[in-house]
Amino acid sequence: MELSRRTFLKGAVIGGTGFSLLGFDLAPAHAQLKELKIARATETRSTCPYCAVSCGVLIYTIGDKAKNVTPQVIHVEGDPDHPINRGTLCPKGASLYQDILNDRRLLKPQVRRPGSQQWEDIAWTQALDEIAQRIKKTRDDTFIEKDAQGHTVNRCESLAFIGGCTDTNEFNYLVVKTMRSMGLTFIENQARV
Amino acid sequence: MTNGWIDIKNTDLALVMGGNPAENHPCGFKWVIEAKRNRNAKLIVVDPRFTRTAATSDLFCQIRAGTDIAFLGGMINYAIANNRIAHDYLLNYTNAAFIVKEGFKLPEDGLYSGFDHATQTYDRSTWTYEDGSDSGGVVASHAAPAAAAPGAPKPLPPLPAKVAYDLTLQHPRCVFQLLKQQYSRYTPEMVERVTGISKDQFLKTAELFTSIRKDGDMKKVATIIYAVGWTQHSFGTQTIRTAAMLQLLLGNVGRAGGGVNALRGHSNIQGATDLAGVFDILPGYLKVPTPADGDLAAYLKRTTPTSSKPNPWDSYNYWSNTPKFTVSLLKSMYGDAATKENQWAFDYLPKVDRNYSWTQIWDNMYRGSVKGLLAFGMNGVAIGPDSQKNIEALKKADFLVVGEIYPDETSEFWRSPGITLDEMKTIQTTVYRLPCAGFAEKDGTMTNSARWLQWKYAAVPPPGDARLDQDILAQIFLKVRGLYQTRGGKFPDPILNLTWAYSDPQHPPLAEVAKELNGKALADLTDPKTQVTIKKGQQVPGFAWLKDDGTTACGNWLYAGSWTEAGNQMARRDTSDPSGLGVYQNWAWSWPANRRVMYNRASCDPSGKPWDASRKQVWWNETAQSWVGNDVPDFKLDSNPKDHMGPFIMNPEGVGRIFGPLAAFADGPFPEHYEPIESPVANLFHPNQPNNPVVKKMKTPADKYAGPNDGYNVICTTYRLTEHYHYWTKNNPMNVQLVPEPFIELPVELAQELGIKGNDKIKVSSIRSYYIAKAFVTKRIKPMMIDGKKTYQIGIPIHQGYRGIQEDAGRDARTILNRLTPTVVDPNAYTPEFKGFLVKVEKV
Amino acid sequence: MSQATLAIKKISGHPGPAPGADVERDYQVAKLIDTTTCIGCKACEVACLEWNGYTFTETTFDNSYQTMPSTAWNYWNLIKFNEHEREDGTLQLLMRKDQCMHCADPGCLMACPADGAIVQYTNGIVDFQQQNCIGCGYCVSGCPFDIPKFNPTTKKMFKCTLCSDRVSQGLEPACIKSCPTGCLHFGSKEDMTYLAESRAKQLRENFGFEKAGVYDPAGVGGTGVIYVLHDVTDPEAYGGLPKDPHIPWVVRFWKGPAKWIGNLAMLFGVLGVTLHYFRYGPKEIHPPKNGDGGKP
Amino acid sequence: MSTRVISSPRTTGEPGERILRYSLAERIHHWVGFLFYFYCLITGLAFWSPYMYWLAALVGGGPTARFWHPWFGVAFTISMFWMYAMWDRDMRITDADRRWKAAIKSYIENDDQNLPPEGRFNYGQKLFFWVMFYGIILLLISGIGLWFVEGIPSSLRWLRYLSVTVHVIAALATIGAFIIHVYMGTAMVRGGFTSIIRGEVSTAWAKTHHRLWYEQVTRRQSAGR
Repeated sequence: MELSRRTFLKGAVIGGTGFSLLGFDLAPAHAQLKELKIARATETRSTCPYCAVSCGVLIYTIGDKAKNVTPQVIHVEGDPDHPINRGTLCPKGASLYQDILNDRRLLKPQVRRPGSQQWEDIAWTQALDEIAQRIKKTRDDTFIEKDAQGHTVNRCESLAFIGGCTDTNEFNYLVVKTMRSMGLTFIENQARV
Repeated sequence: MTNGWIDIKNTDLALVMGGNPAENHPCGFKWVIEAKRNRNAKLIVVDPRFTRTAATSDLFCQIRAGTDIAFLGGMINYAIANNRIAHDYLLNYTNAAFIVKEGFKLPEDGLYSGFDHATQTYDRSTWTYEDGSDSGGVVASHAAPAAAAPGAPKPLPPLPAKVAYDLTLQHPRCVFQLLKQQYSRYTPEMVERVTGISKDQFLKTAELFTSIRKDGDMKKVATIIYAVGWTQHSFGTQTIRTAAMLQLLLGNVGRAGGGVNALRGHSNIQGATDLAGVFDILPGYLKVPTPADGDLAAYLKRTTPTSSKPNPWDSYNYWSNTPKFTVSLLKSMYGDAATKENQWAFDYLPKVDRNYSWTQIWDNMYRGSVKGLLAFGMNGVAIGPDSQKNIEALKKADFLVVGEIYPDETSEFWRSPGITLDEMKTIQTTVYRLPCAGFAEKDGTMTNSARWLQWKYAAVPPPGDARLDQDILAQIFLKVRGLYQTRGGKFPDPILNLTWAYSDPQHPPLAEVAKELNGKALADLTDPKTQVTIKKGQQVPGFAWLKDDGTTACGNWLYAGSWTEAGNQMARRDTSDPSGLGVYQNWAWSWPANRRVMYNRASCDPSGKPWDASRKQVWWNETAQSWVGNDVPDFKLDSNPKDHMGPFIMNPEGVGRIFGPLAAFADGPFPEHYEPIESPVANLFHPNQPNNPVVKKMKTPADKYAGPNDGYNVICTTYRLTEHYHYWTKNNPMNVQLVPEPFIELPVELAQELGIKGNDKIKVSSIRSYYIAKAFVTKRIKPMMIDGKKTYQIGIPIHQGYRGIQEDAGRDARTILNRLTPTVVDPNAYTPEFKGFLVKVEKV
Repeated sequence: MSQATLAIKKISGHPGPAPGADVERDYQVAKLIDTTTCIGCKACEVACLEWNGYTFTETTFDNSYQTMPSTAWNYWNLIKFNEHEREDGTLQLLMRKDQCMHCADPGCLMACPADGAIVQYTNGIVDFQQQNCIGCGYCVSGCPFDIPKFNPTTKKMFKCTLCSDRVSQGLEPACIKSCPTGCLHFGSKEDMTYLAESRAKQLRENFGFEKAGVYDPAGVGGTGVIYVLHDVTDPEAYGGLPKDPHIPWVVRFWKGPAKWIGNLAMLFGVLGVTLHYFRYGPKEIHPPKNGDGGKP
Repeated sequence: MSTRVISSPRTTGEPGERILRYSLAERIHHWVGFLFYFYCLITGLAFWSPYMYWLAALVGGGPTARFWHPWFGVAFTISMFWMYAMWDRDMRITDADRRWKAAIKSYIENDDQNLPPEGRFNYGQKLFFWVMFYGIILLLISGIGLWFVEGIPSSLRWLRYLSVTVHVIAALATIGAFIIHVYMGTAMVRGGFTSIIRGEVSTAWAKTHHRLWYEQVTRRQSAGR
């Protein structure tokens, strides 16, 4: 039977119309309700990426982690066990479903060549190669081993890295490791603004 | 935050100022409501606008943006005048009794002692304590001032080991008297003239806030909650210091329901700061070496403070362990390549001798010296300030790498509104836009504003060809390293020797990085006192185990203890809270050492008994001869209260700093009211010194600053909405439905004056650029009388740009708010002055 | 098909009483809305739309934080913003969550002619059953709070269901779970009333709101959704919350006595003519007597 | 009193002959009108009372009934106006009707002898016409209020209640009139039903029930030849 939003147990009302014409039908009427959409979903505990309250969220995805299913988010709700938000979420946290599943997400690496007026697709390997070469060339061209007073400084002032405040601690540590090892001094993140 | 989110429920009174938690941290603001509901706590809100936080407040004051120091200075003045101070707390836990050295001058004329007009900097050698070693430490009033050496800024003298002090707080040069004298100028009348808050409204607020200390009652606690409303000024750091001094004066720091609580903005801004994603620190807030340091020993000598305290007192001075933390960091970064001989690879670190902060990146790029920019999840163009300058700068750069999940303004600066097709041809910047993974596609930890590190799990794979951010970074680095291995190049050593021993180098598992952050033993170590040994390669249980002889490696000493041999402490989910104070010891892990409320020793009187028995955090257990309690004591466990060790173990003095000596602050030991760079009125305290003297304006043609007579006389402040998140949720259809279009909040009176009705399209322009949006004519911002002159304030949310759902559909003007903001920064934190600049309003 | 069911105690347009209405015991659910701690963050609006998965609507900014002028068929709860100036000149930003009140004596159910389109479960929730709804709009006239909204494409009426699907599974409604400041609360009517009264008392005694009180209008027999208001004597200031909501007497008369009067009238009409026919029989056509147009 | 003369090819006026009472157009309009009205009646009653809701099931279920009821209402209004256009003059209430009305008691008791002669339509029929005519106008106006109830802003909610009341009262009035009309047309006045079906009546029927109309038709008929 076509699953409409809610259907009456046939015995309760429509079928009963005939009898109930005379008001004699005493069987308790029950409304049948919508299936709980998260009933069989996989529940993953995560943290909302937005503000620094760090509300615990439960991300419900289809599939029971079977191999042949790519998890698709069906609902995001607050984590009732999390002592700070206790299941509550703000309007941004409550709409994380649309942040995970969003048709505006960038799906492939793109490059804008000098002077060009639009994006071009580029393969990951080629993009990363070009970036690495540019970084090396820029670093080698402008690396400062000693400053005016002869102190060793070993810094590269022509490259800058910005970002990381909505990314994990581990990513930030890798940033500091990699960028400091290349001698970068221009390293900033949203903590500054 | 000194305390935590849930701890706010223990407060008796909350002052929310320079922040709008109901809109920007709604789920955290529940705890202020919990305090109101369960403890009848009162909520005071002071803000340029009547925000949704003010809607639930018991007392609201509308203040002129940028005059918070005047207001707080007035509160300090009121507290001292009415003796609403925590006397014992002040005496024993702050440097109120310390005597300041001769030669220090209060800024009656707007300048402290030692200001050099040419370099716009202070010679801060006079901002120190009187040396009390020769005269038994009590009173020494005649020590000769150190001869001011001419010429080059000589390194600052160290703080005296034994400080002169006067427990009666009567000495004219003791910190308390100087404090009293400094804020005696901040009378209620002056507060009214500067901030626009009427005298009786200010007195009512001051009375309510300091009422917790009415006739010395130490039971009650008040908390101060703030956010970027305080930070984003050219005197932001000093504003927050005033609040800290006020809380020290009232004895609220370290207590459940007290403290100075900064509501950090982004989900992992605290973690990114702890891990030094900024130019001037290394992970764990270690200082970055300068060229003058020469070698590791000199660097450690400069950055390792020595204790400076009255003789009979004791100071843990925990930063004395800096060498252990630094060497452990270098061992973690460079592994075996860091040997005792090459000073643990000290020279691999770049040396910093000037300001490389946010506005400097764009300034240097504008001048052509920064060639390449990697932007991972940070929208530089939309952030600004003076976004047009950032766009001009990017046009000059060689290449830009943007790692994002949505199309953003920075990656498309080359076709931002106003750039014609043929102008695009002239822009030679190569832009790589790499699709990254969203929050639900990554595991790892994020540190919240209450310093809790919480592990999260990946729920869905990245869509399309998007890759995890750490994988992208690893792959770029490994390619660079590969190039250096094959072709060599300038000083390749740090790149080649960087430790990268992950099970899958191209896809570094974050669990392994987290373990690296916690740190491990590189040799068998035994703790002499407890005879506990940990084997080589085992995780260190805490930062007390870190050594400076290269036998331990630790990515961030603050995070030592987060992933121990007992497993991932950050993934713990035990919801028990036996004390009921919202400590939740076994939920996730908070730094340092899982301590939830910082400085909690100060929650007890000098004898070690809690001020308020109903909110017991930690206390001195005489029998066990140790500090015990519901929270990890932020103290030396076995330090008997009789030794009078100060609760602020990170300060050399061991006590709270009401007076910020020597290099603590660039613009003065005490906060002084200075007008924002673009201010409609003169500085009423010292007209000839209107602005913060050490703040430097930028010099490129794109940097313009307006005065009141340039035709800009409306004060503008920028803010965030609860429905949107920075420049991110303009891609989210649900949030766009809640707030579909940009708008500008302006008072009804100003709207009538300009003939503007609700929903009219209006144009707000500063001397730098313009912004177009709909008018939101509201009663929630009232006109103010500043020094007798009627002044208007307007507020503009920051959330729109030129790429987003509504923007792409052409339903708004696609202008960026931060084109308006001035390029001038706070001298200590380098945060741009996004709030309190001048604009003019006109109909489109 | 879901096994989740909720017992019914009232059915719209149903000949005779709801069958087995008093067979099962159940507690009355209630939603408490404490407008004094509402921060107007709209988490409830988002949570509701997220859980029920309804489409987004095109909204435009209209000189307010309010998302749209009133609730819609696919936007069941909406926070009404009101910049209310008090007598002493101070400003109040009143924010009230507007949605179905789940009345104990629902006007919509009384007005609805369709059998089984509107039901009231034994736990007090009033719910629209879309497959029985005929889209006539009577419930719009019946509702004192102007809540039911019409979907022109499916020709059905929609309103907040107090998440009957979640409640039937033992979960709390989505909006209540999401509310950051706990201004929304869920539980039995007794608990919520107790909570509301104690909160109102606290407001009166400690926070200077002398006229704070609980809004649980008796005009509709008490509601499943109760408010704590700063000033319960002036609910209109909260975005048009009716001062004394009750089922309009026209609807009550129409669905009550007028029904019987009408039915009897029609019955007697038919009976009347039949009796007349028995009494008098049909009219006879008299054969034309010599064509005179005489008397018969 | 000028009644339009309806002639039928077979009318010759001799006794036993048939006289055309209703032209084809009139009959069609009557029955089309009946069809619309009857549908509105059935669905209206279904919405009116739970006990009659099963009627909606007969005509396609609740939603379909609700969908077509207003449209059929509009259609009936149109056909009503058409009937008005046709019978406007015949339906005017004249003094003769008022005299007939005074004697209505004997009409009801079937001693039609002492009734004044009736024109084409007696007062009862005219009353029925006007009740239906004004009834349907009220039904239409109040019906629009019910049909687009969301169009009426909640500030004008009394308009919603008014349209409910007016609709109910007008409906009951038309139903009452309809019952009597059907009864009279089928049971009481033999030949009435066939007159509206086939359009013709016997001369005796015409003389008995509508003497004035009869005379008028035959007179014209003879004058016309």
